[in-house]
Amino acid sequence: MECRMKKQLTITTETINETDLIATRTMSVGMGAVVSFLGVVRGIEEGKAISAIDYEAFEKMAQHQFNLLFEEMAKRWPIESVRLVHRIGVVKINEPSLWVEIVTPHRGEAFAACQWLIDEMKRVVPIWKKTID
Amino acid sequence: MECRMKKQLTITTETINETDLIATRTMSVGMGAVVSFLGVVRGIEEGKAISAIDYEAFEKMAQHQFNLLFEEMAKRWPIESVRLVHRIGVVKINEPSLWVEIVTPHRGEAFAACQWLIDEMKRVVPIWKKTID
Amino acid sequence: MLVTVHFYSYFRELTGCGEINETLHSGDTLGVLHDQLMARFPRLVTMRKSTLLAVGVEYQTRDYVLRDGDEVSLFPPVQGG
Amino acid sequence: MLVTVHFYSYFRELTGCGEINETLHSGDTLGVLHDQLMARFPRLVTMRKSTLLAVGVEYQTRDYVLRDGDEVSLFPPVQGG
Repeated sequence: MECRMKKQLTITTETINETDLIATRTMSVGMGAVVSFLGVVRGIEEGKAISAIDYEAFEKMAQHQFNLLFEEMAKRWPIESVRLVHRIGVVKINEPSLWVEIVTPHRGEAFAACQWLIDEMKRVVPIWKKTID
Repeated sequence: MECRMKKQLTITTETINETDLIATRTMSVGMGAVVSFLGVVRGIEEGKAISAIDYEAFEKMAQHQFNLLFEEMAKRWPIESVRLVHRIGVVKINEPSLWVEIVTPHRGEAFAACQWLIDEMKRVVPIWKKTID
Repeated sequence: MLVTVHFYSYFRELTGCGEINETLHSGDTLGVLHDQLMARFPRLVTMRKSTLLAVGVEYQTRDYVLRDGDEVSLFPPVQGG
Repeated sequence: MLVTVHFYSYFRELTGCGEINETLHSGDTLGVLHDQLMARFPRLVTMRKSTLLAVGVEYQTRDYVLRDGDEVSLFPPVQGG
């Protein structure tokens, strides 16, 4: 299963386009579950109104660390596809900064893998936020 | 929070169109997380190849039971919006039968609520499957 | 008194019908009705423990007291999704 | 020997620079380098316990032995998403 897992990572300054991402999804006949997460910049951080978040990445290391997480996921769950888009640079409030999609045979593993990936990302992937008033 | 939760339930024989559903999403400035689930008919059920699943609903009761679940969700989590589409009738393999979307301030509650809703649906909402060879 | 009984999914196949009217005594419970239906449709007996009972759009237990005109539904475990 | 040190995010603000070269003795560890940097940039001391250390694209601990030409990165806890 591991070597066949489709991994697609995009770290980009461009807007995240969910419609395009959905249009390019492929799913084989044994797959029954797609879990997606969209993280959106909120207008309030720590009780204070903001206008945007500026995301900074140590990009080469971020890509490497994401790939290590993907490899670990392939060992833990029967995932057919993991796709992740992280926006960097200035992201205005109400705009998405993160999109994750997991395709698996059953829903339990898709939910588990999606949550694990986001939790681990926030632990090891070198991306930082700076709020803009 | 409870009375303001947006609830949208669709039980339909029509194809589920994710793109349209995404285009009609609304999200206020305090919301940071969108978790979506798509359940797709697999080509194999209990080890045997199938061509479709025929979904039957006791529709009036299904709507009522879904609404009871939505009310319970509004009490448990700070959800801004829950939308659910369940297809009934014949759904071919590789086509979606269920789409669920939860919008909340933070991701933890969106994942928890989405999984809870699907688990509870499979316990109390009168919809049944019949595989078609 | 008279109640209407609806069978869904596999139960419609077991009984061979989707809907019947059933005569009961005043004060009879859902359990009495269920027993009466299993006597009439013996194939329901194998599903006895997995039978879900509803009156109108609410689940009810076997001790629920029925009233004239109630719409009762019997069905196997649900499996949406 | 010479290593290159990169500061990211808040650490770039604390030190006022994104990249410096640092001279070390052969066999010096990442911990020695970190101490040397805290001596040069005292504002790093407050973040001592929350400092993440990497060589190239891998996390390393303070006992990691550096080599000439290593690309070292120091940064605060990450917070993507």
